[in-house]
Amino acid sequence: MSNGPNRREFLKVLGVTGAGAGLTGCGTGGAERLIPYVTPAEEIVPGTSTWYRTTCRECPAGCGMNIRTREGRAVKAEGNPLSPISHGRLCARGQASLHGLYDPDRVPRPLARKGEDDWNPVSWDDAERQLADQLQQNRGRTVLLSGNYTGTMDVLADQFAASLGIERLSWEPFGYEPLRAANRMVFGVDAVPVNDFRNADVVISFGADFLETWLSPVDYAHSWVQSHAYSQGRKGHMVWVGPHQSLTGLNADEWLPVRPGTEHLAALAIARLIADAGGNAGSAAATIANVDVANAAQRTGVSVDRFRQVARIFAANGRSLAVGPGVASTHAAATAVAAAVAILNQVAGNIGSTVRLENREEHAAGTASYADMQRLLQRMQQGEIGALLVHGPNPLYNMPENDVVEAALAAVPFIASFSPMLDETSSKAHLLLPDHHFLESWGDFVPRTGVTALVQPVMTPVFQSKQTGDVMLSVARRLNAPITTQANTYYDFLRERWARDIMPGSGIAGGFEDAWREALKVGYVQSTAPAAPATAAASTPDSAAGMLASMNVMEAAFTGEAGDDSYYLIAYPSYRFFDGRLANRAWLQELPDPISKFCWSSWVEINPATADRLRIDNGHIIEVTTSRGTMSLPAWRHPGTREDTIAIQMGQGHEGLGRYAHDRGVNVMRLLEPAADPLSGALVTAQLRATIHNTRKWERPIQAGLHSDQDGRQIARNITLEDARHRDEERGFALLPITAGPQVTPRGEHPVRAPGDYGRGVGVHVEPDVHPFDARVKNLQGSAGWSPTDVDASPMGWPPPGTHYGEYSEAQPRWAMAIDLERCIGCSACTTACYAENNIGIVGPEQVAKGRILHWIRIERYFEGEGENLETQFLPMMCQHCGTAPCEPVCPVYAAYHTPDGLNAQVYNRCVGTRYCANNCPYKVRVFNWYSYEWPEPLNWQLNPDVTVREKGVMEKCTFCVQRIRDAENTARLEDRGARDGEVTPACAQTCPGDALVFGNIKDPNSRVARVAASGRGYRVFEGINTQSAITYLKKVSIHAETASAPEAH
Amino acid sequence: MSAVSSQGTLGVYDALDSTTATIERLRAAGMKRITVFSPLPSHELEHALHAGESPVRMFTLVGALTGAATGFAFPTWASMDWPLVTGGKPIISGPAWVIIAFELTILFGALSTVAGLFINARLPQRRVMQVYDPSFSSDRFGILVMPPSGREAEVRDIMRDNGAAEIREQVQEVKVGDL
Amino acid sequence: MATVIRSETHPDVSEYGEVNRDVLSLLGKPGRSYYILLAIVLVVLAIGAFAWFTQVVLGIGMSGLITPVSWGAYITTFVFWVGIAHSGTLISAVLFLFRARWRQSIYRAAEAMTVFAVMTAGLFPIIHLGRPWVFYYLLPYPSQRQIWPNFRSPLLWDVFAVGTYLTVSATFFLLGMIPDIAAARDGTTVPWRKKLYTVMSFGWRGTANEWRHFSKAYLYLAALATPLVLSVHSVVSWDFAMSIVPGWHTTIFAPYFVAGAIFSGLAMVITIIVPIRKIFKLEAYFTPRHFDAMAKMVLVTGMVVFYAYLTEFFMAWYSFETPEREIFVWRLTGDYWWATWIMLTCNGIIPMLLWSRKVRVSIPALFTITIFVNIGMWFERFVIIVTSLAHEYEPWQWRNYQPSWVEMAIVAGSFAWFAMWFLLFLRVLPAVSIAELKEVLPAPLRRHGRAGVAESHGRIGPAEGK
Amino acid sequence: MAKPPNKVLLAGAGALVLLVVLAVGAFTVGPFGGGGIHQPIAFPHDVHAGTNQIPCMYCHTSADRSTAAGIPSMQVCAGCHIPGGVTMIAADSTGVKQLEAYWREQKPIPWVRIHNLPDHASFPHMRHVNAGVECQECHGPVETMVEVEQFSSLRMGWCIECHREREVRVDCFVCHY
Repeated sequence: MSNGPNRREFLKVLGVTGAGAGLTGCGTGGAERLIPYVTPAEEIVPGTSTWYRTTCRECPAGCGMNIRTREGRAVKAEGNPLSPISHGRLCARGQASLHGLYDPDRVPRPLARKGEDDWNPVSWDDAERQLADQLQQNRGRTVLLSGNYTGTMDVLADQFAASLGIERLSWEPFGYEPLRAANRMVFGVDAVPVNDFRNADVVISFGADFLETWLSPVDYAHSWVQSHAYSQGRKGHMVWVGPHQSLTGLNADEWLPVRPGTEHLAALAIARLIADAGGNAGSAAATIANVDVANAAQRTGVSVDRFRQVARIFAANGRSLAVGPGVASTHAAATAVAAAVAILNQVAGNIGSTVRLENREEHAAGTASYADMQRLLQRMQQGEIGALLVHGPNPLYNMPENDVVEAALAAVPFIASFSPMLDETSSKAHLLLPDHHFLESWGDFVPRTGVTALVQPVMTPVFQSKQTGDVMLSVARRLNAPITTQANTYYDFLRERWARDIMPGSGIAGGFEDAWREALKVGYVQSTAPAAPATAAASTPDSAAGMLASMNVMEAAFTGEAGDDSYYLIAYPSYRFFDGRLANRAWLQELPDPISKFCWSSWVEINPATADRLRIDNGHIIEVTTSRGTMSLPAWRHPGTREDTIAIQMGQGHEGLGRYAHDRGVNVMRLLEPAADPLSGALVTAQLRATIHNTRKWERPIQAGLHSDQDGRQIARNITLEDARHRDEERGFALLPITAGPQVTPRGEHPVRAPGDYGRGVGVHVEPDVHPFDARVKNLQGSAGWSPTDVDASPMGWPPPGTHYGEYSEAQPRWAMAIDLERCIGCSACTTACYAENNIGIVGPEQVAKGRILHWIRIERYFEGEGENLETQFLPMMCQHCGTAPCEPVCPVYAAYHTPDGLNAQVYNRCVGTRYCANNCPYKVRVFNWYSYEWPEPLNWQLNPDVTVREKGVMEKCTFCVQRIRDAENTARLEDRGARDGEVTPACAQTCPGDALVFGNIKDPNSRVARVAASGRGYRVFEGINTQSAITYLKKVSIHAETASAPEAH
Repeated sequence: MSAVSSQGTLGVYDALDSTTATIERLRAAGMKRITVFSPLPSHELEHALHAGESPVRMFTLVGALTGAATGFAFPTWASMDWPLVTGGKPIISGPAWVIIAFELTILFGALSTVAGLFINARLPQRRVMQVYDPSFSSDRFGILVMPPSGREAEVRDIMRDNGAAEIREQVQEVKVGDL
Repeated sequence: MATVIRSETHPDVSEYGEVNRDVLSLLGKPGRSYYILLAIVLVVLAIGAFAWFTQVVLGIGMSGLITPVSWGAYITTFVFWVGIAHSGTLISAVLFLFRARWRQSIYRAAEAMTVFAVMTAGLFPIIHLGRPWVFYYLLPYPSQRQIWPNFRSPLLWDVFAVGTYLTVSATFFLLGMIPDIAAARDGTTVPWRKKLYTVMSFGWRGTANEWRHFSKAYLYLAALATPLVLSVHSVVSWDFAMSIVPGWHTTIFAPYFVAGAIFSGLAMVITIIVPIRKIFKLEAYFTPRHFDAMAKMVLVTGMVVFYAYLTEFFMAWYSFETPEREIFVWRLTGDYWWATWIMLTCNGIIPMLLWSRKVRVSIPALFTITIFVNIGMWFERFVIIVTSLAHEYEPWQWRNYQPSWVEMAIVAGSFAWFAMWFLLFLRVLPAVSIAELKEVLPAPLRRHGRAGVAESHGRIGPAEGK
Repeated sequence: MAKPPNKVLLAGAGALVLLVVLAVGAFTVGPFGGGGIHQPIAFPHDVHAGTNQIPCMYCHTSADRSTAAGIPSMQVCAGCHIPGGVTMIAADSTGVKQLEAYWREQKPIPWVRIHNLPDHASFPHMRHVNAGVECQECHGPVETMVEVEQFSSLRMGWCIECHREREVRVDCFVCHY
């Protein structure tokens, strides 16, 4: 019995094109079989894409998704432009969801334990019978431990549990308990606040990494960029308060590096200063009155002046927002931080405007806290639990004190796991009932009150898995449980509930069926009645009153030796792996971490000054010791960490899960004490001081981008707000539009928003001028070896005079891109999107460490300054498609050449692999296939059939997604028209949450890219080499920028 | 009756000056078809034989010029045949062609020089003449004359008088087997 | 036999026949040590071949090459061998044109070195390809695809330059050897040698007519080979100089590389001739005078090279280009400082010893110095190639390179490949030019004495100065 | 005047030429996969497209709107031959019987690909069909073929020839990406 994927089943739907085009050979090796459909699905045309709408379930945010399928295979995930959560964008995790679908380490079928690490395949019938037997025996002693069920699954689980005497517990490792607890205390509402970043000009984050993992990162990133990025002469402001900068912190304009455990003091100090200036403290007046700003300054380590500055900006603006704490800043006083944030928002008048308190269903009261989990473990250990059903959580990995968790699991006689992966917890189970991946499932999800999103299968299941909802129904039927539904499948149950609760008597003419179809097409429904905003409660509970009264003196304790070699240990969530559940996604392992740029491993972040003192360089193996033990991991010098603090990311160090996750790095949870915040029950992640010891051993760091210093080469540039404004005014259109752009327009029957609703600016096209100094320098450089430019240096200037020959004519478009560094948050979703779109090989840790990573687009992350003046610049770097590309003329075989439409082409089948082009590329964006990289079955099912798979010895690089250009041209041709602006969007630009990348034909002065590129902030990297690149970068507007009386020159 | 006989006289010499002296005398005596064997190139011998300028140089010149022309024409044609722009440079990138042209000048020039040598020196020879003596490639010189019939004695005398170490008569110019 | 006239360059050789005897005696049955040496060479070659096989099958990733440094030991060794090749042509062609007297005994060995070095060098562009099985895409041949190579690429110039160089130097080598092979043919009785020499001598008889055309053809080939030798290494240098890589993009590269090539090539000639002279007892043919002359040229070219180094640093400073400046500072002080200092020491400082005549005529000293020069010149190319690529424009992509075992095995194998050909050459073909040596010996004359010499001195006379 | 060249030389030169020819030939000869390939069902194109004049796009439906022309689903076959589950039209022929067997088992017919374009070349059928290129120009007189064979070489030179003739783009990146 094979445990592999359903190859044969799959072939039935494969249709006519081969899976994954390859470069090897000319197809002479054996006859290829063509497998036609027996009965074709109506909407599938071989060779064209079919799109399905669904909802991402990789983290609890619930982004709307479009899934592109080809011949029945899902090949690409994109954001659903209609979704209020994803805005058509996805993060890297969402992009990598396909790797969850095709994960080669998925549990392929139900398995029953035979022995240690030994499993018997069983039929679904057998498996369900065994489960039913156990439930029958353990009535009243069974617990269903699930992740965050919302919507219909919650309803079903309730029925299932109630009818069979099962106790339910929903637990998310990132449960944000302090937020709920604090709102309960301050406002009397048990809710996670809904934050409106789009309307917040000033944001203070007290450790909430809202651009990475916090609540709804894609929504927040998209919205925050809208309000924060420079546009039309104004720009938002963001302050990061905390000892360690995660990706969100690196994006802040200002950093208040407070001592760990004192975030609430900073918040209260700011609140006090605002209140003193006339802010309305409301119910918190008493608390605020106690705050001693000078004392807070002393204890946080931040000057009163800084507080005063921040308070002035925060209050004066009127549209501000404070958020926090995040998972990493959950210390013993975390509830106080959340309360202080709530008070700060109240004082600044944000409640009801940028902060709304609604019951967010996904973090509803039913969600268990870490303390609840601890209690469950106790009961398990005491033998009170006869059967444990686990669907989602992985406590053995995500909870500290794993020996206790393991003992508790061992004490349960029967554990059934619905996990599709053999993770740490499910490997202790007795019965594995693998759930479908969400892309194979039916379901719904409530990402926020008022929005119910639909999950629909986009392809036939890859393995012999079964949806857990179906299993529940089936088991309930077997046991004749008194459930109140007629449905036999979860699909029926879902529709039943939608017909009853979500769209009762839906107003659409066709009744429910039409409404249902419409909902599937849109991807979600919005409830008509908005949730009633919560109001502050008149009275506060006693425990809260005590906390509120004492919080101004509260300070989170950190246990562990204090001393010279002892540091605050920060454990922070991973952008890539979330809480660790996504660690087996090869794309995410290979993705350089947005902060450290490490891949495939863990690292410990140490401030460079501290590192210097301890003579630690990047890659030195450091032993980190806490009261729970010692771990060895490579060091990385992170200037965004306080000198007395070290930080380790969560999510790695798996003992199970699969080949990509297994034994990579360390699980920082193992270093933590099982401490719960007494007020909220949250796991306290910031609790310990750790000692570090430099072993002096050095290993080549598995890192992309070893140098974080631009070395004065002005690659990622910045500009002051005044200069940016001035330059735009000079150009005669101060109101240069760069707003939320058009989404990619997936063809097919699904309706999408019409493009063209963006350009509200003045469509004046102005040639970007060359600064006189630049011109002079260019001429000077001519005498030092460079050719002075004598042709049109703008990106529109292709082809240059002298090359007009054959197809090279002015009539051709020039594809180009504009990248607004103001809008790039460094999240690297583009990189993963590019991997998914372009069949980029995954090279593995050894090769990454050598420097052979194949990413076509990388995010460079440069640091400048230090401490409070630290400035981080992110810069997406990919092939610049230079008009006078240095890589092209050096290729002896024309494998690199310039297409008539202005693309820098790389023809794989012509490439002989001299690698001269890579040497001659100043941007170093060409990557080489040092080996043939292969995708284990069934990961290869994901390969984009429109893109050649490269073999060893071939150079490759960004193509501007030429397959999409050709596709658009083909389609346009069918409709007898030219390609429209916005019709071609490369994968990177499509997914960018900040809309930093704009693509189009720059020769069309009305195209969006032409207008954006004409910005006064525009520049091109290494312009002095006269590459005439097609990518215009827009400078980041920074408070750290120098006023440019002296113009910058390369 | 002045037909040149097919039988010749071969004089073998140890010294260069006796060889040249013999040649001068033979020429003075109106002998044609003098074949001289020598272990090294020698101006003295050439001088004595009154040999003209070797035509090999024309081969070299023509070859080199052909190479230069090809070096410009071929890249131009090939680039126009399928015009592809690289690095924004003109399709006919003249300066780059110079290098190709230079190398082809040398290549064609050298190859046609070799051809010139082979054609003019009648090489390669599959077989060697019967008269050939292995010592000609070491330290001895040889003079083969095809005297008009009746003058064999005259030739012999000249050779002997000028210090021939050895004189072989009635040798055939025919070629026999490998050496 | 009153006076014995002696050649100034080869005072211990007096007769034509002696030359034949001495030189052809090299072609006798080799001793055991020869076979041991050949066996060692073949083993190393086999290891190199295996390494290459691994690389072809698994991918060029078997080398230590990485993304910013995508050229490394292979191209270094390629340039090294092309450089080595140069002195052979220089000695045979350029010195021929300049009528340098001392070249006759060494030029054959130097020429052989040229041919074998180019044969070795020519392998590396193919070895370093990502897809060596499609190397023929680089050749301008008509194919059904109707596409031609890109004549703007310095790599294509390389194809032309190295291809021409191999053809012309091999032609020059084989053509110049025809009379000597005829002599070998006449002197051997071993059947396979007889057969081989008969074929390779093209039926040469040494008639005055053959000599006449031969001399001219040889002269014109020499005249063609001389600019060729300059062009080849210029073209090789343009592989770098035509790029925009800081540390590569500089106008002095062509002359600098040519000087370096001659420098390293001459050093290699000395390195090779010293043991040959010893083993084959050819002291009479390779005299201290030869070594002195070659050492002087090593010194001159060495100083040109060292001057070029200094010029590079000056230009980098003067250019005011950040990347250009930094790369040169980095070379001296960065992660590859050791390579740079090996290069400077071996090529710049050690050859200064050659100012002393004592050193120049001391065979062991010369041997040691030239080995240092060989090492230094390999590192010169390594420094140019690797440091420049490791530290280019984009700091984000700075990364260091380390050769892998495959590269080291292939580089070692290339030396074995070269040595194999050279060893075979020594036993199969006349390693010293017989005919040309005779030209510098006094001609055998019937009438001895000054007068006779004066009369026939032409090119033979021993009385000429140097 | 030159003598007949030495045998060894001749043999050497011959070997060299042979080697070059083999090397070049091995990599340049295009994929010919036509001859001797038999389909699981001997589908007579001559009867369908020739005698019965069924248009190509009746079965290969997506040729004018997709990059792939499409292999007809079995439903298309069954639509004529087994309408409503009753076997009709040439019901006695071996092919239709085989079809019936496949259809009963609902198993797809594993057709063998005849026109096998290298994977690194993309060929959008719709662009060609809509530009008025007849199917036969590339696929040959399929309506007369009892068993379909590869008609064109499908080598790059063949593509280019036609593109040049019709003055359409010959830019590499149009097909290779």
